[in-house]
Amino acid sequence: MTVRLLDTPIDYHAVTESVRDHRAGAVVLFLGTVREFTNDQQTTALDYDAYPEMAIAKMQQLIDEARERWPVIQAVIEHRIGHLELGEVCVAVAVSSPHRKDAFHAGQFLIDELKVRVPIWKKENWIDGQTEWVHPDNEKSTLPPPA
Amino acid sequence: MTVRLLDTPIDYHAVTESVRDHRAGAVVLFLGTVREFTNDQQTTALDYDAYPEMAIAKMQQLIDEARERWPVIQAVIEHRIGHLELGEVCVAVAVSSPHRKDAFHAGQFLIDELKVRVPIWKKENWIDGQTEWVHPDNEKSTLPPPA
Amino acid sequence: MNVTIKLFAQARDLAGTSQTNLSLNEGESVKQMLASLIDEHPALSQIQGNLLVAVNNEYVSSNSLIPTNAEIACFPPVSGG
Amino acid sequence: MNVTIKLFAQARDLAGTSQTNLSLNEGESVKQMLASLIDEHPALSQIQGNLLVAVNNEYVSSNSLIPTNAEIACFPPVSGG
Repeated sequence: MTVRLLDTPIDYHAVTESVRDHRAGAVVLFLGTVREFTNDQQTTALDYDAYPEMAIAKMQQLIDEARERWPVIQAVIEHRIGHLELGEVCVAVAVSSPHRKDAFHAGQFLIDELKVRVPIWKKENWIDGQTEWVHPDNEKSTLPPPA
Repeated sequence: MTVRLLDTPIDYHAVTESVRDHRAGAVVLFLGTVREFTNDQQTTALDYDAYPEMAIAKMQQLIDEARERWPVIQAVIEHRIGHLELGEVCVAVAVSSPHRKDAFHAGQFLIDELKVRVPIWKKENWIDGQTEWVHPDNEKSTLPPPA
Repeated sequence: MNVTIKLFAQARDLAGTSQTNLSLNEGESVKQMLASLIDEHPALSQIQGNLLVAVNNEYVSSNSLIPTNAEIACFPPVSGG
Repeated sequence: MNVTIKLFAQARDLAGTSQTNLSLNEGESVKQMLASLIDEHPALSQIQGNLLVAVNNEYVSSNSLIPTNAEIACFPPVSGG
């Protein structure tokens, strides 16, 4: 399975092993982890919500697009949903390619586009007990403008 | 220890764990692995030679330079020496940073510059039984011209 | 026609439900569907300018028409990763 | 002065040794040291245009002078990773 949503911890070692290949000279793994500070605000945990069917379809589309643009040998994306504590892995993206530049480009493309296209949402749990849905910065998006 | 030369397999899971940090939102891991085909030539194994004292010093310098250029939280480089079979990990570079772009840039800088500055050499073991020291392509180098 | 609209994240919280039913005329656009949705759940007007709509797992623009028997979802800009 | 030069990879294979001793005059340059090295180990002329020199773990250019009591190494372009 090359794309998954999980409500249990991501085994990024298994993710990385699954993209290793004798044809590959390079593997790039990206992990998104729950960060304590965003500017001055202190996070204690995150909650992720997803539209599962569409999120899976979109993650698979991203991998298909990466394969059209770079000589990707294997690619895997796993994203957590539910409640995550500080330091936990929220997303793992692993790519293998014959050469390193392509592995870096494909890996960065997958996580950049995941953040603008895949229907998953993050709610901050601030240290003062408040919660707040994250409003993404104006990331470069390939989507149609808002409806 | 943030930089190491090893004559035993690299534990890239331990390398990755060692850069995880509550201040980090992003971890990038790069693995170089022994690739079977280079153009039409088939590899069965690689042998790595190093000038250990200088290699360690240069890898540490690279991490220091990465820290000057990007907000690196933790960075680790491990490189194998000796005989490696197909598919084995020859180098692991792991970087953590608050944000993903910096982690990607720092990770790519470390492996790009390792390949031009760190005194380690690779000998191909081709399938026909011949061995050959690898002559690097003209990678962008920050070194003084050859003596 | 009757359509069911799935709601996620802040859209679900504001509407107080994870899906809602609307009665639309055939040939209505996404923009018209959103107007009906906000009539039904006025709290959504708070994020009105930011709502995204997906039909059968694909993003659609506001002038697209709502097809029959489609899976429709409405949600704020995504923030995964 | 007597200097010991460490050799690595193809330089070591061509010279047939992992280190070699040379007798140099004080104030000789890297270029002059390399000429003496190749006189001593003619097989190194095969990669003469590509040899790198490091003094105390830093790369040096051909016009640098060889300091006393330095650790000197000579090797082909690196190819790790």
